[in-house]
Amino acid sequence: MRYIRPLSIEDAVGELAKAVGPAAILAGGSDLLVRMKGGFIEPELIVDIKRIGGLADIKETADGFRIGAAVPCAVLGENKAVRKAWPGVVEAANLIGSKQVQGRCTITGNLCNASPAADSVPALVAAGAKAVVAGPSGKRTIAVETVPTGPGRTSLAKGEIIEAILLDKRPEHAGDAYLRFIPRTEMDIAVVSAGVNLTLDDHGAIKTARVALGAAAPTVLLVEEAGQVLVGSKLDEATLERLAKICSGACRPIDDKRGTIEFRRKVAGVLAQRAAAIAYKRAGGK
Amino acid sequence: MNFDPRFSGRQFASVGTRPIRPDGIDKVTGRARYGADFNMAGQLVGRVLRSPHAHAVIKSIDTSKAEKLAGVKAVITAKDLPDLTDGDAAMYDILDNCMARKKALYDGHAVAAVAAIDARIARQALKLIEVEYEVLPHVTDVDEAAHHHAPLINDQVFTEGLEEKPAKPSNVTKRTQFGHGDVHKGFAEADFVVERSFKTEQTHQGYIEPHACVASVNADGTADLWVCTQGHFVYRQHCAQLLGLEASKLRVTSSEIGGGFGGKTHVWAEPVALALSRKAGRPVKLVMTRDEVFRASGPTSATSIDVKIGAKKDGTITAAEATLRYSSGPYAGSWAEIGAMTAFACYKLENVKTVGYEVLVNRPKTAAYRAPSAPMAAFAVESAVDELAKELGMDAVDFRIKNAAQEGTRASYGPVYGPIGIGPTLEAVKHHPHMKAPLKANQGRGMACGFWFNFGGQTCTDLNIGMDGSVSLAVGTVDVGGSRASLSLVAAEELGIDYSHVKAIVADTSSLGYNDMTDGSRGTFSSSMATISAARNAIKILRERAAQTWDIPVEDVHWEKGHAIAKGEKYGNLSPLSLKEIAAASGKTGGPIAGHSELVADGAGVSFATHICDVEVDPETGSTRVIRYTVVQDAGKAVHPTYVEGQYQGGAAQGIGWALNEEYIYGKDGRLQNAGFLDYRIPVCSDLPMIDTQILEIPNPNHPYGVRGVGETSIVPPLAAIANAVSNAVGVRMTHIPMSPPRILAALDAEREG
Amino acid sequence: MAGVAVSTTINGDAVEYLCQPDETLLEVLRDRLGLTGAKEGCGTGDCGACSVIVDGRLVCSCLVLGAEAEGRKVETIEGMAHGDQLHPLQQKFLEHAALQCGVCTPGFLIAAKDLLEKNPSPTEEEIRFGLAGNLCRCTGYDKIVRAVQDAANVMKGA
Amino acid sequence: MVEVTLWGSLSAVAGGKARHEIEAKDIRELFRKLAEQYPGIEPWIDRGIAVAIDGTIYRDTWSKELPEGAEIFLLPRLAGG
Repeated sequence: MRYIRPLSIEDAVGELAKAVGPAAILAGGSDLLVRMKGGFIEPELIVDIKRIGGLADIKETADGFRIGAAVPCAVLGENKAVRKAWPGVVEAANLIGSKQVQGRCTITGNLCNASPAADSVPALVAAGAKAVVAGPSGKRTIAVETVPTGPGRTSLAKGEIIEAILLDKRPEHAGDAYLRFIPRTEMDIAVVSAGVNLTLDDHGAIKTARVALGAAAPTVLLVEEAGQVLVGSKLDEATLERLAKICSGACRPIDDKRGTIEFRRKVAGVLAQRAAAIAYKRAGGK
Repeated sequence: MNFDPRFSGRQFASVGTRPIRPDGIDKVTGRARYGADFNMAGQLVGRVLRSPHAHAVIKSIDTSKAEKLAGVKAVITAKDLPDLTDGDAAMYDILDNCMARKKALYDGHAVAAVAAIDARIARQALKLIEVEYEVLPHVTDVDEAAHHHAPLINDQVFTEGLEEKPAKPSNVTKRTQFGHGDVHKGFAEADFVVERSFKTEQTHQGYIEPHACVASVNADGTADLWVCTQGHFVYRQHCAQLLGLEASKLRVTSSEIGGGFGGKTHVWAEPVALALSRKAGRPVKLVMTRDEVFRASGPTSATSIDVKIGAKKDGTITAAEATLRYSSGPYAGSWAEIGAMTAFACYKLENVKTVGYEVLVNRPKTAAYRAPSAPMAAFAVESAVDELAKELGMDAVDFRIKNAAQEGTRASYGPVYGPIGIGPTLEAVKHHPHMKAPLKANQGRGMACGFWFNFGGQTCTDLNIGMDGSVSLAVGTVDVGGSRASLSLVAAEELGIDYSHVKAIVADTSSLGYNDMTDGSRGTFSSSMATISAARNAIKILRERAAQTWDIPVEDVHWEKGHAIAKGEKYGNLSPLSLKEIAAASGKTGGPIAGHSELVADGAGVSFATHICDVEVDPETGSTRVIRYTVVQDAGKAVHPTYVEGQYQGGAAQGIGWALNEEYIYGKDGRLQNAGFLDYRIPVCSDLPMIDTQILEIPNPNHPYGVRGVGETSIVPPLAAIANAVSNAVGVRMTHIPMSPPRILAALDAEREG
Repeated sequence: MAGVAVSTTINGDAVEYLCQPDETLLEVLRDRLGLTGAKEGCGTGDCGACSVIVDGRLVCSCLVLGAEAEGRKVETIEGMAHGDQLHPLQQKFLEHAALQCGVCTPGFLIAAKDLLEKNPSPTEEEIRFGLAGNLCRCTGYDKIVRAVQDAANVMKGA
Repeated sequence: MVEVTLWGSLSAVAGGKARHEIEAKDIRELFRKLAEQYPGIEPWIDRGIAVAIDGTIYRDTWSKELPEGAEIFLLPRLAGG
């Protein structure tokens, strides 16, 4: 086993591309080290990306925000500008693990770990976030929902690294929210979760909407029909009921140690309603 | 022994105060040494290979590849722990649990172990051990296991305690029965009868410190064992017996212990570590991972309990009956028996009958967990009592007060009670402001009572007085939650000196006589009794030395407030001699001054508590939050009230976790699905409110200060108190613990669908 | 497996060690440096008993590689008191009996120190959520929360 | 002469009878005489029997005297946490 700490993304990509055995990217390590400890993965090469220039920074650009792959969620949570623009994304990121884990974990890591229950991913998907991928054949920018392809699996090719997550600039009258259900108040993995991102027109009616569910299918679900049902409404009772029904219906959950199929279906709808209400209020809706 | 343990109502100077514990500084600076914090020169790392199957015959184990791996110094299997138990069935079970002999009986059962120069090599070595299993059908559910079609875990088991010996083996090892009167007659007299079935899932003690030890066996048969345990003397006995060592040559030192709650009353890894050390000829450190702790240590029983209680219109209970089935893991236990004894112990009953069945399952061997077996029985009984009160139209507290046991009541488990605290705790609850606080929508309040025995047992202390008058107190009961502070207070009280001059330590097995373990709420009860006795023995010597100094008869020397006083007018001009002065002169008056005590601290009281709890339930998600919690419990006499409160609060918190979220979840393959703190959900700080406490002091007549054990009772009422609160909040009777959100939501949906 | 040479600062002292690439900071502290104040309760970041502060961030040392400490500043429980002067949190934990078995205590103290440094006047709720990553099985948290509240008051007065 | 009551399961071994009149001055003698009368009890004594005398439970003090007229009840010897 080798541990390396490259200073450039090119070096990191190069090392990963030529690695013979299994290689792992280390940013926050809060998933990687647990998997190593449990013997689920024994990497030949660990590439620590935290000292690569720019990866530990949050940049505000003309288009929005560029959140480096090595930015811990605690740092993200302390960034006032991101928090103001994307409160739902920041809340979701700050729900991962404990304060201790917050000091290490990253939204990029959360995305690449490809757990269907990842907290930040439904919020990122609802937000329409994009991932900047660096690889042996250059860089590309992709929608975050295309990264996980199944539990623990991603669409990234050998040698590819996500170097940043991009979030758009916010228009007027926009709001997002993320809620998850856990049995305790902290520390649990989401049993089921919902992220909602809305923009309103000048009359307070919903103009655009994206709804995503977590722990409801093998990957985070973008429920387009749920977004459509919200558009044009002011989030009246009937709309909320249809939203819940669509979300519950869209679920393809499993029975496991964290919850039952019935529970996840039902609560997915409940959380979508509640998250929509919060997002609507944040967007200035009444 | 002419020690008089009877209660004498005295005024206290030290007892009842709240000083800082003697081991405190070490614990806030990181210096305190726990099981895994000790190292020896040349020490190896031990690791255990565990069965991935719930039930399988071990056909063969090939360790040759592991042995050849560079850095591996010993590999052991059951062959290296030959059966020396000589027909002692309980010890054989312990041996088999430490290292499976013929069959792996649960997911996580140890089958082999290695000692290597580091953890990486040890882990690699485990992968090189080849075990050939023949997988057998398994059963993990207590009701399924009790069924006659269930896979047999041990075909030599024929249910004990039946009128006729059964013709066929089964997984039910024992039937036990308690009670008196005639329940048929009693139910015939009842105007209202409630009959319900309940289930509770298996929980783990969940101590934060995994099991850890360092074992060192020498070629001459002497050995040392450093270990986190609730009872190092018991560990010595067990390890010595299982390894064929002479007990006195095995010195066991109890490290600081990072929580036990009954889970460290049992050897698991220690005989394995000793066997590895013996084979390797080097010290071996063996530390369980958290996964191993969950899969292969600890847990309590899963239960299935039927309760039937009848009462007259005026609220008098006429009959009470319960059938209790408790899982004991793959080895025989007596857990249902304890459940059957404690179930109705709070009540005055003319007609009562409880029957317990011990059931084998393919789960880890059940260990004690804080008032073992009582919380589940209390959950079933106190839920039914609440329901019956409702049917009668009576207030839940008043109904209990009307039927509460009191001095002279025949306990449901047999004997007649002396002075007890159930009535006073109920009265305190009735008048507690918590009971009158307003509730909001979706909130509910519940209360429940709990009972637990206290134990005494073999105890031994040494009290040595230094030349400067300071006192060192060596005790043999492990300090799990502040007992060194309490025992120092007792020594100071008895000697009449300041607490700051006493230093208590836990002595190792070679420095002190045998002590039973810290279990059964006996630590402070029994060691305080022995400490009082030791102090009185020392005072006798102090008086003799003063008498010698003054050259007067010892009968004329009294001991008061830390001083020898010559009593009588003729000694008017003799100024009192302080303990310090007598100690300073001791070299010239006969040498060191010490008091020793070896006694059986029998006569422990029984203990009662009543808890109140408010919850809020989210009807859309089934999520429950405990928003207010109050514990009222009888302590007999609170020696260090802060640590007594701590015991009350800790037990309540564990009960809350059990009631709401904690459970062992097995897959269809018989493997444990949630062997970690992520998915075995013990309460976190943000889950709980402050836990209010009220200490009652109804003196135990069999202790000089009136002390009762306080450690365990506080976990007995919470399951029921929370179940009653949730049931009151949602309007549906909850009968399955834990009341996890999916269970609550399913119960609500079932109710809505009618 | 090739060892990694690491130069770091622990409790203000320059420290150098060689560790394996997969060795955690917790293992380095405990097994190589003899700093056994941080405990391993789970090894998976779920209990907080191994909490330390790295470059001002509260982390579980079981989820940090020893190699990652290169050039960082690590604070552990062993550095919390100044000489024989206990940190106010340590003192208040003693006075309130905010520990029973004490195995979670070093982690709680480090986490509480980090909490009060970032938020000197936390509400009860902020304390409870701030310390939710530290498991205690003995106390029911009541006395821990009270000790932190009391320490916060003392520290504000100082 | 003292009257001793056995708990349910133990009485099954003692001829199905819960109450027994026995001439015994202390716990040791009580156990000896019970075992003489009902050899089936012996393994139970080995496993552990506690004796409640007027409600106070004695697990190990075999020298404890049994006062005339006292309420004596035999119980299983329990384990705690």
